Amino acid sequence: MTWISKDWAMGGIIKGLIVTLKHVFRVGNRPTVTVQYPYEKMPVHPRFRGLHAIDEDACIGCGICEVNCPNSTITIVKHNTRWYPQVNMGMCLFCGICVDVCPMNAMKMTGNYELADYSRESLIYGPDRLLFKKEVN
Amino acid sequence: MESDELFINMGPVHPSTHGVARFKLRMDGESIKECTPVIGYLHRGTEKIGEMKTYLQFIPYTDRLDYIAAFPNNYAYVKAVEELAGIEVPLRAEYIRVLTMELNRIVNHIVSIGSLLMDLGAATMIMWGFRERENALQLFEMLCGARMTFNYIKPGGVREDIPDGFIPKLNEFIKDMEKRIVDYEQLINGNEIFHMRMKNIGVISGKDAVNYGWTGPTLRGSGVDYDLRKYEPYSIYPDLDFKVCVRKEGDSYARFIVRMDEMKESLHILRQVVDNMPATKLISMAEYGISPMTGTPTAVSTYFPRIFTPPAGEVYSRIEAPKGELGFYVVSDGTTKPYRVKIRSPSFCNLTAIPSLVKGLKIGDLIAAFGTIDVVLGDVDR
Amino acid sequence: MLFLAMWTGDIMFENTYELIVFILNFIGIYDPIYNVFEMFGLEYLLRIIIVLAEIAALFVFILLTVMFLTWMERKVVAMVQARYGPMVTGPRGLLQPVMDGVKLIGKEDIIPAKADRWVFTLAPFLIFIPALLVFIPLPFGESLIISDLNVGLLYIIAISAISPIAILMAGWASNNKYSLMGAIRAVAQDISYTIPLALAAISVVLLTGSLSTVDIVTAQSGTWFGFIPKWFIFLQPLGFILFLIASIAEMGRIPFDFQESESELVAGFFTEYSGMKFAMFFLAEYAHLFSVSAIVVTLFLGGWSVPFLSSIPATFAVLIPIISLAAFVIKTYVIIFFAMWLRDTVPRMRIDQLLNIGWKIMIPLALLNLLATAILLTAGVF
Amino acid sequence: MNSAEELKNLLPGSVISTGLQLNKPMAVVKKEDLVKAAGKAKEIGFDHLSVITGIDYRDHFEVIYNFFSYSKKQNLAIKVNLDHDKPEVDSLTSLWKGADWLERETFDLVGIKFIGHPNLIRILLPDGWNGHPLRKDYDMNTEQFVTIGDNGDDVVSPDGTNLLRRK
Repeated sequence: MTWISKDWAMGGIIKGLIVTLKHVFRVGNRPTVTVQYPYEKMPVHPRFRGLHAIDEDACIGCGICEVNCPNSTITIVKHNTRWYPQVNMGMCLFCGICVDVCPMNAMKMTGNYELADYSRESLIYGPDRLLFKKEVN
Repeated sequence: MESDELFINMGPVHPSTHGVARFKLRMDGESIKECTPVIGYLHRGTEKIGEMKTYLQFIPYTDRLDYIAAFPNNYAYVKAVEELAGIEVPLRAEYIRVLTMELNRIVNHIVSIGSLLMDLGAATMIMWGFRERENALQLFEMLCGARMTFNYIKPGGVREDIPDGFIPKLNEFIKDMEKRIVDYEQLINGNEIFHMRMKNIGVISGKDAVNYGWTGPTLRGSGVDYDLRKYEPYSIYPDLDFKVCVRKEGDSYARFIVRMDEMKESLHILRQVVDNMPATKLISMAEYGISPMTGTPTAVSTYFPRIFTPPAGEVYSRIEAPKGELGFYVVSDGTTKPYRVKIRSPSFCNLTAIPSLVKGLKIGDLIAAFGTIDVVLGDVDR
Repeated sequence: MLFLAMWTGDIMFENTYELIVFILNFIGIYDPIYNVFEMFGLEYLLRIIIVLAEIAALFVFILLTVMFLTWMERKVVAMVQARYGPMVTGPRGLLQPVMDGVKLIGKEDIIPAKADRWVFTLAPFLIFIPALLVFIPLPFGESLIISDLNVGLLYIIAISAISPIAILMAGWASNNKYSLMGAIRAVAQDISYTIPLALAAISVVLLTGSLSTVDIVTAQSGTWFGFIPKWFIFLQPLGFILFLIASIAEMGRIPFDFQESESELVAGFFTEYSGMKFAMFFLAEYAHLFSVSAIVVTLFLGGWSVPFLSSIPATFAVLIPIISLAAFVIKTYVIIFFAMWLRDTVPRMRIDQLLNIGWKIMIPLALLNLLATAILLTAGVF
Repeated sequence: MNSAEELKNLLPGSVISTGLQLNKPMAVVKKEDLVKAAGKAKEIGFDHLSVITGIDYRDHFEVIYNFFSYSKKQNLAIKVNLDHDKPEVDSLTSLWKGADWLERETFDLVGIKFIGHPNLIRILLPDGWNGHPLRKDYDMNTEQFVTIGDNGDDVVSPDGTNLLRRK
C-alpha cells in the first residue's frame, strides 16, 4: 500500500507545467535570450583576451614574453629590420601573462575570438598579422 | 530468477558520463552487480607540468582542472604559494577573490543541477541554467577577460581591479538569480517523478562518506556538518555571515537540495561582499602606465617579483571548492619552479565511492547518483 | 444545397471513396469516366485508382504532418527553454525538416559488421508501415475516412501492437547491447501499457456499443443542456486520464521514453541506425505521436464533431467537411502540444517504476473504471 | 600540545620526530608502523584522510598523509621516508576506503608500492605504461602511444607510425 500517497495528485508536476507554460508565453520577464550567432554577435568586453596585438613602435623585441609564456607559444622573429613576437594561436592558452609582463606595455589582447582556421600553419600568427600602429593624437 | 550476466561498457563516449568517464558494468538484466570506473582518458599530467613551470606560469593550468569553476582552482594554488612565501594580500583583493569564487560556486551548482536533470531526461533545466550562467560568464569576462579559464587570481592579489559598471551588473544578476531559483524550485523540487528517481537512491551514511573521503555538498548531503569556509576559515570568510547547508538523508535528493540551498547562501554572501567591499581608488592599467605584474604594488596586488623564489619548504593548503575540498600540496626547493605539486581534487576523491554507491541499483540510478556526485573529468584525471 | 442535405443527414457517406464518387458525380464527370472504363471491362480498375489516390493523399498528409511535427517539437522545446529554435531555413525555420531529410538521405547507410543484415534492414520498414496503417480507420472529418471498419478500434490496437516486434528486431539485429536493452525495455513497456489502453478504450466501446470509430464519433456529437459538449471525457474522466497516460507511454515520450532513453542507453534500439533507416524510425515516432493523439481525440474529445455547429447559418454549411477536419486537427494538436509540453517539464521515470505503475495502478484502475461503467450502464444512468 | 605531539605521546616508539609542515603539525613515522600510527590517529578523531602525496627526493621517497579531524577541527600530517631502491609501504585501505584510489594514483605516478592494497593497478595511465611520470628520473623524451588492442585493452608502444597523426 506504499503506492497510495498524496503524490497521486501530481501537484508538483502541475506546478512545473505552469512554470514551463509561463516560459512558452514569455510571461513575467522570461524573454528569449539566445542570439543568432553568425548574424548577430554578443558584445565583447574591453578586457577580453582574444587575438594578440603588438604595438609596432613600442615593442623592442626583448623576448620577456617569450620567456614567460607558459606554453612556449611565442617566438621572436625578424620582421622588417626589427624583432617582433610571433604567436602560435594553436597552442595559446589566452592566459594574458605576456601582456602582464611586457615591460613596454606593447602587447595587448583584442576582442577577436573567431580564430578557427583550416590548417595548423595558418594558426601561427606572424608579426605581419599582429602588428598595429598606435594612432598619435 | 537467475539469468546470464551482461557486460556493458558505459563510456568513455556516452551522453551522460559528463565527459570521458567510463564504467565497466556487470549487469543482471537491468540491475548493476558490479561497477568499475575507469578513468584517465583526460589525463594531461598537470602535476608534472607544475614541476616544469614557474609559480606564475602554472596558474593558467590550474584553470583547466575543474573548468566549470576555475576561480577556486586559481585561488587554492595561489593560497598555497602565498602561505609558502608569506605574502600579504590587500583586503580589497581578498573581497574580489571571494566575490569571484562565490559567483563561480553558483555557476558550478547551476551546471551540476542542470546536467543532473538532463541525465534524467528533463532538458529544460540545463537550458534555463545556462541562461543564468551566461550572465555570470559575462561578469567574469568583464572582470578578467575570459569566460572559463580566468588566470585572474595571482600571488599577492588579483590581476586587475574590478572595472566600472561591474557592481551594478552584479547586483542585477543577484536580483535576477533570486527569481530564477524560485523558477527552478517550482520546476524540479516538487516533481513527483523526480522524487521517485532521487529519494532513497544512492544512500550513503555520514560515516561511510567520511571514510570514502567525500567532501563538499556530497558530504553535507549525508548529514556531516562540515564546510572549510566555516571551520577552517580562510580569506575573509570569518567576517561573513552564512550558514552551512546540511541534509541528513544522504540520498541523491539530499545532495541535490544541498546544492540548491548553497546557491541561495552564495547569493547571500555575494550581497555582503558587495556591501562591505573596501573602497579604494581604482587604478586601471591604462592609468598606471604599466601593468601590475611588472613588480609595482597596486590597490589589489602587493609586490610580486617577476623572478619569484619562495623559501624552501612544503605546504598543504585546502579550500572549499564548489565540488568539495580542493587541496594543493606544494613543495618548494627555493628555485623558481616548485619541486612537487600535488593536487587533491574533490571530484577524484568523491568518485571513489561510486562502485559501492550503485551496487544493486539500475542503470538509471547510476546516472542519477553519478550526476549528484557532480564530477568534472578534468578534475578527476588532471 | 447538396452539401447541406449531406450535413443534415439526408445523404451520408460511409467513407471518402463514396464522397469522391459523389463529388465527381456532382461535377458531372464520373459517368463519362466510368463509361470509358466500362468499355474495356475494367470497372474495378477505376475503383482501385480512386482508392489509391485517396491513400496517396492520406500518406502525403501524414508525411507533411510529421515533418511539421518535428519542427513544432523543436519550436515548443525552444520556447520553453527561452531559445529561438530553428530559424535559418525558411520562414522561422519552417523548412528545417526538409533540410534534415536531405541531410539524412545524403548520409552513408551503415550496417554494423556483425549485424543480422536482413532483420536490420527490415525493421525500419516494419515500424514505419504500421505507423501509417493505423490511420486507415481514423475519421479525419465528416466522411473523411478511408475505410469505416466495423472493428476499427480493434484494428488500431492490433496494428499498433506490431511496433514492439519491429523494435525487438531492430534491437536484436543491431548486435549492440544498448540496442538490445532498449528493445527489451520498449517491448516490456508496450505490452504493459497496451492493456490499460485497451481497457480504457473498452469503457468507451461500452458506451457506444460499437467498435466502429465513426459510430464513436457520432455518439459524441451534440450537447448536454445546450452548453456541455457530449464528449466522453465528461462521462469517462478516469478513463481519459488512464488512456492519456497509457498513450504517452505508447508514444514512447518522456516521462516514458525507455525505448530511447538517451542519457542511459545512448539512443536505445536505433543506436546503430543511420541515414534513411534512422529517418524512418524518426518519422515513425512522430507518425505515432500524431496517430495516438488522434485516437485520444476520437475516443474522448468528440473526434471531428463540433458541438455548437448546428447554430451555424445554412449558407456556410458547404464548409462543414472542412470545418470538421479543422476541428479534428486542432483537437489533435492540443493533445500533441500537451505531450510536448509534458516532455519539457518532467524527467524520465525508471523502468521498474514504470512497470510497477503500469501493472499495479493503471490496470486495476482501468478494470475498476470498466466495472463502474458497466454497472452505471446497466443501471441506466448513461 | 598539537596533534602530532599527542600522537608521539601515544606511540613513542613509532613516531620518529614531530614538527610543523608550515603551519600544520606533522609527525614523521617509521614506515613499518604506519598502519599502527594511522589507526591510532583515526582513534583519536582524525577521521578524514585528505590526501596522499608521494615525493621523489632523488635519494629517498617521502609519502605524506594529510589527515583532518571533523570533531576536533585539527590537522595532522604523517610522513614516512622510504628507500629509493625499495619504495614500499603498507596500505591504508583497511582503515580508509578512500585511500584506495589515492594510493593507486600514487603508485601510478610516483611508483610507490602499497603492500596489502587489494587492487594496485594503474589508474590514470594505461596498463603497460613505461615509467612513473612524477619521478625525477622519468624519461621525458620518449613518446609513448596508446592504441586499442584486438581484445579492447589499451596497448602502449613507443611506435607511433601507424597512428593517424598530423604533424
